[in-house]
Amino acid sequence: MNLSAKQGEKFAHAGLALLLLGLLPLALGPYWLNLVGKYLAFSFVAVGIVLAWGYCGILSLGQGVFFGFGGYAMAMFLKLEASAPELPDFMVWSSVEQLPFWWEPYSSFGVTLASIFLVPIPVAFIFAYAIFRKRVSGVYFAIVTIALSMTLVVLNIGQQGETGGANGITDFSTLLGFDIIDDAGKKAIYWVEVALLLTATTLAALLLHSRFGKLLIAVRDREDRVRFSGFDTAMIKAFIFTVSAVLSSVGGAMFALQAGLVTPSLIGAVTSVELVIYAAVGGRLSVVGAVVGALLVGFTKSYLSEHYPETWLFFLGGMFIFVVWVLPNGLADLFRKILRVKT
Amino acid sequence: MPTTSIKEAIVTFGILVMQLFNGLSLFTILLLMALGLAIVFGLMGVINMAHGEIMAMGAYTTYLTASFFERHLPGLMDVYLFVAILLAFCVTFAFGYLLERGFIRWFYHRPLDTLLATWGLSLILQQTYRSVFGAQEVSVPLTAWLSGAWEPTESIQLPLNRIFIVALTILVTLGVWYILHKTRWGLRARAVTQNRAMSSAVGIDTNRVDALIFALGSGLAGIAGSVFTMVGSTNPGTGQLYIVDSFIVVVFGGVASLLGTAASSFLIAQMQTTLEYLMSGSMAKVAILLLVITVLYFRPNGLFASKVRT
Amino acid sequence: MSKISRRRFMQISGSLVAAGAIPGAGLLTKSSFAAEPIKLGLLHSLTGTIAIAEAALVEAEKMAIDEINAAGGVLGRMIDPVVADGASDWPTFAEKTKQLLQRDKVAAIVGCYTSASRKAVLPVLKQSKGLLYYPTYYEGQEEDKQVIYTSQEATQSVISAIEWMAKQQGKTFFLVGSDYIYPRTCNKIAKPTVARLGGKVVGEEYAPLGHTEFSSIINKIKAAKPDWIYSTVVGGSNVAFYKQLKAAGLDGGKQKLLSTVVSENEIDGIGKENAVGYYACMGYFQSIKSPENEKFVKAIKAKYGQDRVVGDPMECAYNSVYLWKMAVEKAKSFDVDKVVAASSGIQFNAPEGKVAIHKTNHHVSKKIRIGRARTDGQFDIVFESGVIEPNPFPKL
Amino acid sequence: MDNALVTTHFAVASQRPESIAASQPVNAKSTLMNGKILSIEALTVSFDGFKAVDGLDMSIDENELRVVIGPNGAGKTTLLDMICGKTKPTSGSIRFRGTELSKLSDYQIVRLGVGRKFQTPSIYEDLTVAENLEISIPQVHGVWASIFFRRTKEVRERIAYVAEEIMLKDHLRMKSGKLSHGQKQWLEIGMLLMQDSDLMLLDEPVAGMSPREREETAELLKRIANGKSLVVIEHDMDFVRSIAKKVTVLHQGRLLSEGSVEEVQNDPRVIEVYLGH
Repeated sequence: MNLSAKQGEKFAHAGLALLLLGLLPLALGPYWLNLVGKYLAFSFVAVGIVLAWGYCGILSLGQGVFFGFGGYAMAMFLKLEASAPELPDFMVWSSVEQLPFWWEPYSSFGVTLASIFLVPIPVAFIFAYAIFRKRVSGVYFAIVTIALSMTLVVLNIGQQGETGGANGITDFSTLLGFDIIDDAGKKAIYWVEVALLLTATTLAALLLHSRFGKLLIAVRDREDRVRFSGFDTAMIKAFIFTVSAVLSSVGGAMFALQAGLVTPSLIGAVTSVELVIYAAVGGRLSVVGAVVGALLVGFTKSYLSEHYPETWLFFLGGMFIFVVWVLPNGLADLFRKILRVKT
Repeated sequence: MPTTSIKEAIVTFGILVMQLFNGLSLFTILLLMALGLAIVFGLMGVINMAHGEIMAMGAYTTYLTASFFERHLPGLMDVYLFVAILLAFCVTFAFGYLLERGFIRWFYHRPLDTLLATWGLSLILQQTYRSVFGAQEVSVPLTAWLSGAWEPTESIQLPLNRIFIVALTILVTLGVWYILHKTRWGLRARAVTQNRAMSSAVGIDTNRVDALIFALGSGLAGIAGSVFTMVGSTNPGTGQLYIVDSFIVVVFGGVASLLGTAASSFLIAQMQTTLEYLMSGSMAKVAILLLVITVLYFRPNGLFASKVRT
Repeated sequence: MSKISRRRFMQISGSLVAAGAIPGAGLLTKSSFAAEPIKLGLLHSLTGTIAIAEAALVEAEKMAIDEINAAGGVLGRMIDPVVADGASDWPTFAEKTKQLLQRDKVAAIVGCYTSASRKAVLPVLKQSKGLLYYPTYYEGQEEDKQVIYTSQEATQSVISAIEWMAKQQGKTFFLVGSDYIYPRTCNKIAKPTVARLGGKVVGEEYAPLGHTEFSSIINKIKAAKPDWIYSTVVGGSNVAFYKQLKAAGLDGGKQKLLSTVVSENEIDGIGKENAVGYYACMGYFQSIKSPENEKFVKAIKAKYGQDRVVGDPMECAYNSVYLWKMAVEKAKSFDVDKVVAASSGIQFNAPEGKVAIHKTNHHVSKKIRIGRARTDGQFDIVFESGVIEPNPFPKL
Repeated sequence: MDNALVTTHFAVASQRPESIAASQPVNAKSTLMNGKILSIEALTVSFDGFKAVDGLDMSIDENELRVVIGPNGAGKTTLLDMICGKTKPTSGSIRFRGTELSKLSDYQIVRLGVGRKFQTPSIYEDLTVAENLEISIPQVHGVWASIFFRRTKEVRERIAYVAEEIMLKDHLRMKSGKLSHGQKQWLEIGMLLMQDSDLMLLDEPVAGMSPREREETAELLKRIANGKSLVVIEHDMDFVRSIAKKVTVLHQGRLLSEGSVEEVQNDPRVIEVYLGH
């Protein structure tokens, strides 16, 4: 099979849709499908990392901040629903007697949804634009984002009464009255998640094919040149960073629904680095690859730790090294080679 | 009651002195921790996420040395630490050399890939420690003459092991400075890191220099790991505790600047000890992280990056 | 658990009982393959930061299983342990619980160490009708119908400890802990207890989890000059804290310190010489003199090496397996509801002495002991309480 | 001639953003600046105390092609860096048609009509030649405008025209990383042409080129210079002679000499600097 790059990409998108809409739901039982749902939550972030890192060269090790934001927003709503009309249980233990003001909006599902999509926009944009204007880039940007995520983790754990502390927020079972723990509920969430994810991958692909997509590559490879073509590259970088932040936030919200809990570790540096690895394994230049990478790493982790609970880290570490060493552009590259897609 | 107020003043003065010493001590701990990274990352630009695990390797080497002395040379327990530090350096130096030759060098043109590959390596090393030494902590005995405190006055106690760390760090830092700036090898090393092609053209074996720089950085991590067994814990995850802090220190100071690393260690250490005394540990940590973010915002290349033509 | 969720829980468990009749019938047909082993899940962090404390529990649990199997198993069936790694990550704990319950179909799970991991597991237990034996001392504030808490909850140890400390000379206390829920809850219980006994809290400090620099906190302690330090510092921080205390001249000979989290296993990491003279408050110490304990310690050493030490959580993990076995035998069924119902009031002659599951609240009544660390890393038991009833929801 | 024709044909390119157009009405150009497109006064920059450019005064006329020469370290590249905003001057002023540049960001300076070509070819190697040129189209600098940008007939024609001009017509669909060194230099010049800059700053445009490529480049620059101002840094004196009317010599950050090629070559100070040590 000889395919042009464009055909190859269409093929990949169609394959992904087939996999998520047909193969997996048919082939997998509720246990594995729920796990797939959890991995897919990470794949939103991975798609964002492909856009920001793969195409624009921005390595953020703080994607967990937005992932955590989306996750906590959703979990706060679910927790309020689960404990209404009383206060969430962890507040009661910590002698918090009144709902903190910043919890108030999350008693409304509409506001919760809106905040998951909208709050990251100004936050990510202002943060990133300010930083990129100062030409903070590369590893310095990575360190700033890591410092930011560490700050939030420490704050979160310290404010146990208002955030759930190290325990995170757990124990919720209904969304607007629908049971989200039983198999039917999980399946419904799965469909919503897949719909959102396919929308995201399609939009991402369209974005990359636009002139803006070429600009991203241009900024990644020669930021100076782009500025000397009259572009405000800080704006371009902040924009794509914001897109990836929104994707992360949506992924976090889906994670809260799929996993049934959120914890401070989701915000932390380790999660963020792992998310970058998901994207790298799948292929940092392939939107579809990122999703497949997230699925594959997630599956590998679950499978290996189930069968080799004492030694699975050897395999996981080995896999990362292997992929980076042999397939610098991830599994997507392997597929391109197999399908003989011209690059 | 004038006597009690004088007594209290003495106590307060004592606390003040001890706090200042704490700052100094933490400064040297951070510096020792970051020194290896400053070389590997600062000079070579290699982001080695397994650096913390190399420190753990130094710590476990110390543990093994201590066990050996306890069992076979109990009479020499007083000097085991020196042997352990030396061994830790040698082991991690050799490991670093092999690692560079067999692994790191394949990634020079892809710096961010190094980050991912060494992350994988760090997982493997952690699991290796867990499989070999068990998941639990191991305890490294403290040499008798280093336990206890020096008490210049009744209200001032300065821990001997910390004084030892301060002295050792100064020695190591001066040593590194001497090697890099006063020896022929150091000149070559700096030449290679600044202009590889040119250095190669004038007959420097750049591959060998790379390997030795990386090995030196790893060896310093080994020394740090060995020394930290005196104040901290040794377990398979020990390295993870240090790695992010080390990166923050190095980047905050300005990559490729030993002076910057020293200055940033000093600043962070003073802030941390002062703030921890004034507020809760968590809030102190938050304040320091925010300071790092702010400084990097205003000085995007770190505190000590000089203005150069680009 | 708030009132509402408990009420809702009753509804759910009611429906579960109704549904339980059908699987019960299935079980009868299954029991015709009497020789088929029964699976027991062992869920702990074998990797990640908490593995330091948690990995040893699996060993004690496996040993209990081997003993039971050697004695003929449970209801004539061998126990087949299924080990799962929670990887110190709470969502992973939830995932692995699902795996154990839904795929491996284990009869019960012994597992979790941190409260956070237990909290993560609870909804899955509810959904898949699982049963968890939780073998770690913890802060209380919980009473889940599908969990049996086999170690002391905070009031059992903290109140005993503070009362004992207050009886020794001096009544000023400095509270130090890691910054998370267990230390904060313990201190919440400790403070009114100190006040009730006429003592005074002269300082309260929390270090971030994993912190290794305690010099500033130690200076604060020096400035406050407390009679007692009450420590709930956990994990690797503990090692740093003890070492730095000693280096600063506040060793066990000069400063009185009591911890409710440092067992013999922790001292192994801290170093014997750094812990000498400090106190710990636990349900179990390896140095307890009783035939049951001698047999237990001997068995552990025979199985895992003469160097191994046994701490409170290991013993509670070991007890958990037996408590489950006894409940199953009493219920004559592996069915979760029946096992839970049968658990009430069960007594086990544990290495620490008799432990009994409370009639209603799923915790155990047991004795609490205070030990002082010796040079060999063992504890001299200086105090032994009477049997203390568990009280997970104390009125403070 | 060709150039003017295409510019009108390519309607978008001739419109500057309103705000900028308002600040410098076309008819005011010559009166304000006395026919100068760029005037530099007392320009100084120092790096850690070292003065790379030191009190420099110079000016460029409309439609002038100026060559700047000087030994290594004379401050040539730094001068271009300051004009285009890459380096901020320590003191002094740079005025482009009356607008002070030293306070503006690099991309704002570009939008005013100043284009820069770097010493080593600075192109997007992962993109095709056509995409390289397309990105350089002026006036479409916003994020949203880029996302919804359509490749119209005019755009395609403009790209084709520039590609022809820089002798890369047959390579439009090639990844630009695969071009030869000389072709990369041309592509970068082509990108400036797409930008439609009025003042083009070219740093060693023929470095690494074969003699034949140099000749072609000289022709190219002469064609471009028609209706634009160029500042070219160059070492190759043959090449300088083939294009330059007026030459500026810098030495140690200062203006050493200025005039025609012959005048400069006969200036004893210049001879001293080039041969003296």
